[in-house]
Amino acid sequence: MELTPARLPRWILVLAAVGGLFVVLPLVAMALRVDWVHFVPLVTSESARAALLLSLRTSISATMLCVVFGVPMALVLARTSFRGQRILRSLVLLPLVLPPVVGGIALLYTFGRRGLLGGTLEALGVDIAFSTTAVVLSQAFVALPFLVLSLEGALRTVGTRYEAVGATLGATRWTVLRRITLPLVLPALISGAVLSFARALGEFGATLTFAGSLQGTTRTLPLEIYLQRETDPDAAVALSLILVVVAIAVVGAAHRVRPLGSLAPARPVAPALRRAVDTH
Amino acid sequence: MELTPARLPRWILVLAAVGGLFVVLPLVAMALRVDWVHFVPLVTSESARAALLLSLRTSISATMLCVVFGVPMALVLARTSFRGQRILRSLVLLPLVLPPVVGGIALLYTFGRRGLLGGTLEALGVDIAFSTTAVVLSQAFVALPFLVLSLEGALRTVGTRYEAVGATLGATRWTVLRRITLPLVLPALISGAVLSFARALGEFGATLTFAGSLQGTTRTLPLEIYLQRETDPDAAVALSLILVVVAIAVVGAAHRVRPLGSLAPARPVAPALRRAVDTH
Amino acid sequence: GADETAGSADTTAHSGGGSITVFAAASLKEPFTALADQFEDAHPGTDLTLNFAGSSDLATQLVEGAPADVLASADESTMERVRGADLLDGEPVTFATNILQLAVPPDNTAGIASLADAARPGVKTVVCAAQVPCGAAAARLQEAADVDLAPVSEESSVTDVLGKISSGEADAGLVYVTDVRAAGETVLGIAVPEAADVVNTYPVAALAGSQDPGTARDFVDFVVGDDGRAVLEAAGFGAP
Amino acid sequence: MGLTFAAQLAERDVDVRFEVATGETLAVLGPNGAGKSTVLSLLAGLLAPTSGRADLEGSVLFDVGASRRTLTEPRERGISLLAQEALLFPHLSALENVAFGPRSRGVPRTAARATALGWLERVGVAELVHRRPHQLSGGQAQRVALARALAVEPSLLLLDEPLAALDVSITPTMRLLLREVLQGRTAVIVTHDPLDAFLLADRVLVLEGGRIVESGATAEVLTRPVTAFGARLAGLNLVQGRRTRTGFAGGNGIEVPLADRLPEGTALVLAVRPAAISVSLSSHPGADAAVVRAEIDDVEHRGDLVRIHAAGLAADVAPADAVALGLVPGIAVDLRIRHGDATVYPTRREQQDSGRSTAGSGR
Amino acid sequence: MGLTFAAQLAERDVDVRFEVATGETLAVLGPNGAGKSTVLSLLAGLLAPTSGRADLEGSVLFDVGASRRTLTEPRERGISLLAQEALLFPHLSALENVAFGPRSRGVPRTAARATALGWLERVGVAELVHRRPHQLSGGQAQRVALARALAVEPSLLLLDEPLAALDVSITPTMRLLLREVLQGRTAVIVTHDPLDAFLLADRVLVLEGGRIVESGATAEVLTRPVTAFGARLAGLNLVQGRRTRTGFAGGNGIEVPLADRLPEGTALVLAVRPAAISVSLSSHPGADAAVVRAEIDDVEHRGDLVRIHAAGLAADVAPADAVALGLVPGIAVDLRIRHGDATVYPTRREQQDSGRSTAGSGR
Ligand SMILES: Nc1ncnc2c1ncn2[C@@H]1O[C@H](COP(=O)(O)OP(=O)(O)OP(=O)(O)O)[C@@H](O)[C@H]1O
Ligand SMILES: Nc1ncnc2c1ncn2[C@@H]1O[C@H](COP(=O)(O)OP(=O)(O)OP(=O)(O)O)[C@@H](O)[C@H]1O
Ligand SMILES: [Mg+2]
Ligand SMILES: [Mg+2]
Repeated sequence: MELTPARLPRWILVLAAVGGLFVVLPLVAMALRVDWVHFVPLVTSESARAALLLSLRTSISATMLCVVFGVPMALVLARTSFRGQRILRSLVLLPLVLPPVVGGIALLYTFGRRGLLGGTLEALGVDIAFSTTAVVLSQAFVALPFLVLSLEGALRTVGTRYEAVGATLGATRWTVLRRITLPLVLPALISGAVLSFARALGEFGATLTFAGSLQGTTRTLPLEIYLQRETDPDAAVALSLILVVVAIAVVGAAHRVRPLGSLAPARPVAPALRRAVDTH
Repeated sequence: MELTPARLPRWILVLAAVGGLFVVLPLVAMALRVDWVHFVPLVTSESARAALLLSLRTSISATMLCVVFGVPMALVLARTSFRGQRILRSLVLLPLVLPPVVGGIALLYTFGRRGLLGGTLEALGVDIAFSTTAVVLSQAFVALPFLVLSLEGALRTVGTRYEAVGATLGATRWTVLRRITLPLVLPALISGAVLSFARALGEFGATLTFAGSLQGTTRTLPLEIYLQRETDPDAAVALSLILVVVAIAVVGAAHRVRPLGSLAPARPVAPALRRAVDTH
Repeated sequence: GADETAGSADTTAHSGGGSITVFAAASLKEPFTALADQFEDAHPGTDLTLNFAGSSDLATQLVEGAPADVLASADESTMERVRGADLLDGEPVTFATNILQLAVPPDNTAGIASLADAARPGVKTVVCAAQVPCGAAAARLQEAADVDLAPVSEESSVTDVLGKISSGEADAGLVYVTDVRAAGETVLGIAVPEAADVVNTYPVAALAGSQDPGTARDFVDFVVGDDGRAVLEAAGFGAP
Repeated sequence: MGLTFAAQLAERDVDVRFEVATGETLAVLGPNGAGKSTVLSLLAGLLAPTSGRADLEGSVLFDVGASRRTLTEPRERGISLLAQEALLFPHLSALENVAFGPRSRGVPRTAARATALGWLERVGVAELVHRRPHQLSGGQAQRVALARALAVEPSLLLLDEPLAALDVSITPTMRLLLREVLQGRTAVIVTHDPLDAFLLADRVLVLEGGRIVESGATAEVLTRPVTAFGARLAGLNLVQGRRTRTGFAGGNGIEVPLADRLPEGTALVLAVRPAAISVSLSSHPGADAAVVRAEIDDVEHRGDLVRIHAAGLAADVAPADAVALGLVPGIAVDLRIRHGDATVYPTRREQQDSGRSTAGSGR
Repeated sequence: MGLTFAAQLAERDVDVRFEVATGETLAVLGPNGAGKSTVLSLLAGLLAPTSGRADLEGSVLFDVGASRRTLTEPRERGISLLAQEALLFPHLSALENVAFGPRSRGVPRTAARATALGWLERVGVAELVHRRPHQLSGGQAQRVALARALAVEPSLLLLDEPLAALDVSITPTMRLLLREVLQGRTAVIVTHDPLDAFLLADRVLVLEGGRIVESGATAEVLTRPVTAFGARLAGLNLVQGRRTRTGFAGGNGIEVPLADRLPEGTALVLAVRPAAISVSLSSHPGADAAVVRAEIDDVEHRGDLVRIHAAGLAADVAPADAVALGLVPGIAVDLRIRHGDATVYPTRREQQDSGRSTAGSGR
């Protein structure tokens, strides 16, 4: 059994506990204010259910978009060097720093009917704004930096030594990527995807501005919460608890995936394989 | 000169370019809409300047809070194991998934006059509501997960082997932490801090709900932008560009720090040192 | 565009039941949800979709080309922006009014009874920022009542003001009558006499880009008509 | 006093027990995967045993059993470990790597650096002080790691293959350095090179499959090995056999008369150096020599001699003779061992069973 | 055809040029930091040279100069490299690590696994197929890495210290395996063990400070070394000297008559085995021997013999004699070398200068 080599200084534990309380206490305070009698009817109301389903659907799609485009972006940032790379990396961070509402406006300026690509999209018969697609785009826009940045860091940490070994063994770029690079950073990829999913799930400002708030089409749970708050702040808090629970479930599930299977017991060689060798 | 061992498959580059455009185009669209004639007076107006200064001040304070409490939290999550650790890690993620407005409500429920700690704080003579402190707390609340999660990942990737070596060389827990663990994860720490700073800088919903909005005290740049938007969306977009520029500057500066100094040329032994050896 | 309006005009003739999208200010959520149900009942086969957001958000969306048929805004300046962009089909009609009230926490710990009390030093008063309609109204009210509030916060929406009061964080705030009513027991409303002079009006209009101008105009008429009046009055809105 | 060690680690199937007297150096030898590094990790505190106890100079290193679990922290053990992988701190220069130990033990910065520089000079890489580990060659890194382990002056020094990766021009110097450093210091060193054991260690322990199979004074184990591995280490041919009425009878047919009084059937081994076996196409057994006839399995050319493998024995012949006799795999030859060149002794079962050696007395 | 290599790498001060014929094995030896691993990295395509060109069987590996910059990608070079660090893929089992190469070259999964299993069996770790790298001991990991490098059957095989970290019981087997594998294959192997060079390589290259200092057929370099490093490799004493009128005069005073016709002043070296030097407290120079008188610098006990260091020479004496003569550091002794045991030859300057050897002819 491997030891924890150097346990942590005690005051580190104290600081961590304070930090933990800072995050946990507000959640406790929220839970304490929930009116549990009205909780069940509220969260099972048709609008709440529709919003939750929409939220899950769009967040999952947005996370997939983030993976599809974010992994290549992280690879390019970590594995190539070109003029302007530094600036590009900063730009990728920006959706993080833009107030979401402004992000939504920027998306409207780009994909809206009068936006930069509006003409092109209209010619193609695509109408994005105020559709579920717009929700997914807003969520992907704000969630992309999380995936890119956490993956890029992991790629740099892992380094290129194993990739180099793979190349000398005759692997193509694609094989190196598929069988070495990505498996090595899988933990970071998963946690980046979880971060993205969480951010997409909580996304509100950009969606409201870019996609509007139409029940069943674009009104995700955070928008539903926002509207509830107009009339009944406590109901809004109760609805938020659902978000919290969903997030905990997803994060918990993601951490259950043991990508390296490092602790799997050694299996004996499969009989078929043995035979293949014997007849060799 | 070390080679890039396996360059990337071409279609990866294509996907990365699409992803990059997805982030960059909205920014371009924003920049195109700016009415540059009115830009300078707008961004140098007193309210804009006050908001920018307040934003910088509070975001830096919030980032410092995140480092002070987030580093211990990441250490505890990565280097110890205890019952409920999994749940704690999920909980730390939650400020990310909560719509910021709800996060603000939760903070009110905790630190507000009638909140969980309200009585205690009042007894201590501390009044957080409507103060700059409240802004910093809101920003720290939403920014903390970034630092904790990116640092925890790096700590796990680095592993404990070097720490173990340090311990066998006689280093105390604190020495191991200071001279081995933290230097090894310094790049991740810096990028985590940058992420936190960016998130704090863009924070809007929680601040609005928890701290209010008063020029010079609690009205940060995102709040100013939000208000501007009520009367003049284009002005809001112009103000957002300032946020974007500030963020690019900070991120650029952070990436300029080469923590490992890995490319520093070998220096000759200092003469003083040589002498110390000779008289030994 | 204008020719689009012309083209869609004849679709009205044979539209027994169309489907329209109504953009409404977030503060109208309750009455408009009820109104939409009633309208759908009254016009079988009609399908109404509601989009709620802040008035200025709605304006931005419309200016950027959002497809909608009716706009109900919480203030006139927003409607003006949309009209300026040449997006209205006809003139806006005022369908409701609203006035400010002083809101305090239910226990009223600061002992607020009048607007002057809210201006006392040590009393934490919150109002809307001047940029938003309720803030403009609050400024006018202070002028009318000759009171100079020193707010601890100038919020960006009524909801934010209300949130500060219902949570007990602030001692008093200026919000609309309807908001006090909607908030139920979480806040206490105190009428301000001078508020009657500072009336906020809510305009509604059919939009030029509508796919179903007939139904859109029908709905506007419905809101302005007796059925609409009843629902809005129940929510605390005044008559135009 | 000194070191007493007894530990089991179930998941690696290791069960080892030994003692090292104060000032004594113990060499641990054995095949790959025998558990050598595991033993060092247990001592250094990087692994916790399933059960067992170890004491160093009277203080407990660990004591783990059904009801108790004492594990002293690594830094409080007073043990310094040179692990099999160099594991130099990647963010510190060579100098700072070596100065790390002294500084951790409270030596002021300047003094620690001076000490470090001294050690780097002794391992011959003084010119690399300001390089980072990734700028060092494999052997240079190994030398810096050695300097780092030596710089802390611990009560117990653990060295895992300290001379691996070093080139021939430096190994003699390093051996001399180690010999000096180990003088009067309690140490355990893992090595694959019997010469290291000869030159550096007072006693030797041979591990196989997580168990001790041989142990004793270095000269004893390396001149009278009882296991095949020990014989390989010593560069000897080893023939397992039994006491017959007349003497020794080996598994491969060798018979040697003996004058001792051991009971018939006693398990014996015969050791003989490859150079002492003469190879001929045919020969007559004389009174003073044993002859085994066998086919040649393999012929190895080793520069200035040729090594013949046959009947489980290795015999060295001069290249000229090999050519003259036409020695190639497959032909039958006589291997002749003069009785005087063969050493026959019991397999010392008792020692293997206890796995415990008597404490030595320092060099 | 075969391999031609000429490259400079300014930042590591390496400038090397050599050729290897198809089917030939070249051993690269040299001190730590000499640039051995650097040369292999340049060949494998993990480093780009500052300038230079290399071709393998007619296709360019790299060609870098002022105006041109061709760098073939590693995977297209047909070269397999066993690096100094094992670098097993941490997320793959031992079997998958070894199967990686064949699979990358298009072999179907089952066949690749079968090949991998075969190689793992040959390096003696077949029972560890499903272990992950972190569950392997140092030597086990090294063996898996060796299997991985061998499993790809490349046009050029590069092995960096393939037998390091292996235990004595397996190294002979591994050497035999390598000898078999290298049969008829173009290969470059880096080693610190002259026996590897003897047994595996046709030719030897000695690097020092990034330059070739010796090269030639293995037997030639290892029996007639001209550099101190070469002598250490060969286990020989080397004395630098010059041709005088009568013969050889060494730096340490040794004089040996010569019958050759070399011009006076020619730089010569004398090589003599430590066992061929006899040590006595005093002796009279005879006609057939040279004698040097010197103080003993050091006495090394090496198990069955004692090595005396004096006058820059090492001499081996029997332990009994060492005790009888009272050989301890500081006393003066006569070192006696029979003329017949000493080999004297020129330092072959021309070869060092060109750093280029003629292409061999395969084994
Ligand atoms: N982390 C691990 N988990 C499980 N088994 C391990 C682990 N590390 C090593 N082992 C196994 O434990 C046994 C002992 O390993 P150890 O490293 O002590 O061997 P060693 O004697 O040092 O060998 P080498 O000469 O190759 O360094 C080996 O069979 C090895 O496969
Ligand atoms: N990444 C690097 N950056 C700069 N210099 C380096 C780097 N790696 C190695 N060197 C230096 O280059 C020289 C050659 O190193 P190389 O690794 O080729 O030596 P080597 O002959 O393989 O030695 P060893 O026997 O120790 O493995 C050394 O002086 C080394 O310090
Ligand atoms: Mg080991
Ligand atoms: Mg090397």
